[in-house]
Amino acid sequence: MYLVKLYVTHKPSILDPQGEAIKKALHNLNHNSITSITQDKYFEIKIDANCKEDAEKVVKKSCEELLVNQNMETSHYEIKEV
Amino acid sequence: MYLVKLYVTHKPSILDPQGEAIKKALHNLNHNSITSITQDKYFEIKIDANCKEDAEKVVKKSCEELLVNQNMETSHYEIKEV
Amino acid sequence: MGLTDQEYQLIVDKLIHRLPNYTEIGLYSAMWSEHCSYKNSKPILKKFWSDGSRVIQGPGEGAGVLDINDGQAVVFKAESHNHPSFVEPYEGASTGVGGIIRDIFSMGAKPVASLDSLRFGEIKYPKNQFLLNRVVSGIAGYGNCIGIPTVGGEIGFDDTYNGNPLVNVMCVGLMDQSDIEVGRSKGTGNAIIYVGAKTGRDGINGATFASSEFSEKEASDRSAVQVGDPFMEKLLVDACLEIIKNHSDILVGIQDMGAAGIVSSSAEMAAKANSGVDLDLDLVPKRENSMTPYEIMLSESQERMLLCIKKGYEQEVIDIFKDFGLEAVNIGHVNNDGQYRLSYLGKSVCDIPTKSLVDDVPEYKHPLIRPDRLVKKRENFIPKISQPYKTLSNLLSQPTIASKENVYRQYDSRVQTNTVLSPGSDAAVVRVRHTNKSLAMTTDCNSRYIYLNPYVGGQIAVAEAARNIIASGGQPIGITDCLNFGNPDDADSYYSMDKSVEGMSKACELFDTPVVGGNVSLYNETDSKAIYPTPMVGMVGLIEDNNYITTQHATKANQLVYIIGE
Amino acid sequence: MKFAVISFPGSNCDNDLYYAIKDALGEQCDIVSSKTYNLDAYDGILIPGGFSFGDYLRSGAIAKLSPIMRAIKKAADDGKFIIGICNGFQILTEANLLPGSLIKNTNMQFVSSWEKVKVVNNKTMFTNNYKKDEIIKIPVAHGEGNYYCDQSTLKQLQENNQILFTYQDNPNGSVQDIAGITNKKGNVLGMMPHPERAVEDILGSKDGLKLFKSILNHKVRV
Ligand SMILES: Nc1ncnc2c1ncn2[C@@H]1O[C@H](COP(=O)(O)OP(=O)(O)O)[C@@H](O)[C@H]1O
Repeated sequence: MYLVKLYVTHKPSILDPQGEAIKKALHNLNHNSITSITQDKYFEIKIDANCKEDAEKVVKKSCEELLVNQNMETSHYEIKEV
Repeated sequence: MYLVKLYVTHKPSILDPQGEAIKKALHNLNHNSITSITQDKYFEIKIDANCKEDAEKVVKKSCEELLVNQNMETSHYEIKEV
Repeated sequence: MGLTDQEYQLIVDKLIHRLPNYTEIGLYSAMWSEHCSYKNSKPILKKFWSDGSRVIQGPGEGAGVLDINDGQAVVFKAESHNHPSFVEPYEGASTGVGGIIRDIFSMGAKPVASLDSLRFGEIKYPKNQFLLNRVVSGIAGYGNCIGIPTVGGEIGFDDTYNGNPLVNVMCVGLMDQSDIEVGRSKGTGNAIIYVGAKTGRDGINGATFASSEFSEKEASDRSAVQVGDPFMEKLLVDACLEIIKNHSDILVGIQDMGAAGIVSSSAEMAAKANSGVDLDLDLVPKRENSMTPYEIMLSESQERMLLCIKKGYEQEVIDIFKDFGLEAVNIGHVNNDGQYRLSYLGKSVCDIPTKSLVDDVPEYKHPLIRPDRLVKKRENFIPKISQPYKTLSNLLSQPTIASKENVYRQYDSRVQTNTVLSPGSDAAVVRVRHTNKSLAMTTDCNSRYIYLNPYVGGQIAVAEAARNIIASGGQPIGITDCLNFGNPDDADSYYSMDKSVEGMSKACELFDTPVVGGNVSLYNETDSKAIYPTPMVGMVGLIEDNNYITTQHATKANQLVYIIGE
Repeated sequence: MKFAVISFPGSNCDNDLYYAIKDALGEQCDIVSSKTYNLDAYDGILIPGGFSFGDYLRSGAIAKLSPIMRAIKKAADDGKFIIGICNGFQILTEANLLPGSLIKNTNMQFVSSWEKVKVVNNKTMFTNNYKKDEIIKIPVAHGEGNYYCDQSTLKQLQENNQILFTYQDNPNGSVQDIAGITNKKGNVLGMMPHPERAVEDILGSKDGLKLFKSILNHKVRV
């Protein structure tokens, strides 16, 4: 069994209204030392594969087909056997 | 300047309809080796603080006051100077 | 960029009498694109019938305006977002909704309803399912959040849309006739105010990316996709309507930044008033560092408006916006010599006649050639039906005919609590609060009929819309349209557009429903295979007494069924 | 009686509620900005639907930090009635004025439809105008209306009769078909369906009006 930690984040040039709204709210709470905040997606995926390569293939295909919007997002992951 | 990587995740006891829906969609794409998937939030926060302790204080308060819904979510973070 | 050699020569020889710089060419090429200038479609659009006693504002402004009695008016327009929705369906569809809403409230009207008109390839292909799902969530995501009910629409599936889905949206607004606003910048010294989202590199076409100095790695990290922020737009609607209603004495003009962003809004507003503007691009709020003047001017970042405000009242307006949580900035002023001047980092980067951007665009008339397929006589097709029951149930399960509840269930159709008939009936009906009247609205087009006979097909599209309005208890009063066609250089596409417009126009005259606005989307094709010609009709009707409102459904057992007509 | 409708940036049912109270119920009503601090002038408070602060982060999360929230908490403590509808319900759970949370609908889609809703408890200030187990017709419109709470909270809700409304055909996956609950004291109501959208025949139902009338009734009786 493999555990994959997958991060899917906005490309930097994409408008992130959510991050802006959260930053403003935190500033209103007087946390002015926060200069930037982004909110993105974090997946934990368990894959029942024979080897690491197989598991990675599944992750990559899943990202392509569903989990990542190639127009707007990029991703990276860490994988380990569990 | 400190960079905080903050993970806000569902408490394990809490139903995760989103994770379920994603798992189903991935199974429909024939990725049946995926036995579980959770989607959670990942924040990157930049804090302009004098020392690590100050930055950590800001993170903890922000979580308490806004970023984490204590009923349903837990959080952990990593912090480093940048 | 997009200019032809002749166009370039025209600019050099006749309009500015020198070589344009990089920024200036960029501005011309955007403003002279079909999208902004209608240079290919203008001769056809002139054929539309736009008279009629209810017309307060015909084509030419952000949206058309019709009198609905009692000093009130209905404002409506449709717009296409086909290409962006193919590239990025959620954001493409949702920014389409955002754009058409801005057109409505910049006329001074409160948006009260939206509708859509969608075309996809056959739904059995996963790609089309994906597009449908994402487009519908995009429309829902924007409309639901901003609180404008999506009350109706239509969807069709056909293989001609496989590589080119259509996403058209229509918005309807309501206002007091005394509140009507126009997009004008006049009065030397009056201020040009920018309000709303910051300007980023959104929607600047790939060509610029290629030509600027990004490394490959950076290029894959960047994206020019426009992302909508309905929350910001909600604040904009509320704030702009507040200024229009309660501060009209200091407001000279207002317009949204649509295609070709700052340049199109500022140049059009000035050209219409025979004036010019001086803008300081250093003052434009930016999301990214080191943008070029070209990028700043052409960015299609969403949720931005441009206002012309009487000199001396800049701060007053900025404060009102601030109250609504919006950042407004004075980025320049109206001048009296008619020039369009931009400065950036203290240097002049553009100095050309404003009118040359807007009014000096060449128009192209294409030859009208009747395509072979329409010349050949064809046998009438008479279907053989041996098992009527089976044929009927097959028909009813066709995605184009089957219930669309799965789609409209995702649209908040009742917010604002005026919706009398929500999706699922013929036309949607939205009452006018505190009166006994309502508005009926519908979108329709059967593109197969238009493909087979553009003139008659155009008439049928208008007639179908009128039937839907009448069947709901309304009197049709006007239409908007979205002309979705292929490449105008292709004789078939051009001919179909010309003839279907003639057909629509003729029908409009007969129904007394003037064409008061619309939108053109050409080049809808992939691998030089064009879509069916699809001139979508968005019609509005007036129900003068709410007792006339009729639903499509049988309401009781034992009701009688009649067939009327031939 | 004087109602306050709280308007947050991004609220979009504030006018609807205002008209429901003013025109359909015929009582006094003001729309009050979420930036204000005082609600002493009002007998009760309505928190409308919409997408306060764009629903960014979590629906209702940013709204709960608004200045008005302190006044709303005070009003709740003083025993004034408070109703949160849709986004208003989400704000009240985020602010811990009501237990549980509203998470994404199980099918991940926004749902806008007429629902049949059962009045499970008609012995409250919000429901005394309904019959016990009356089925009412009332619209929903939400993407995150799936009510969720842990078992012990659910048990409390049941034992204290805090569940007022349940769906007949659960549209979002809520536990026990829950559509609306009150706090323990019974003066704070949160519900996903929109009673203000069902106050006139021309809108398709008047069943929501009885909810507001119940409040008037209650005032007359106490
Ligand atoms: N994309 C859509 N968005 C909203 N409502 C839709 C959409 N497509 C269809 N509808 C609604 O479904 C109902 C039936 O539509 P349609 O199948 O086009 O019927 P008709 O051909 O009778 O107009 C109409 O009330 C229409 O408004």
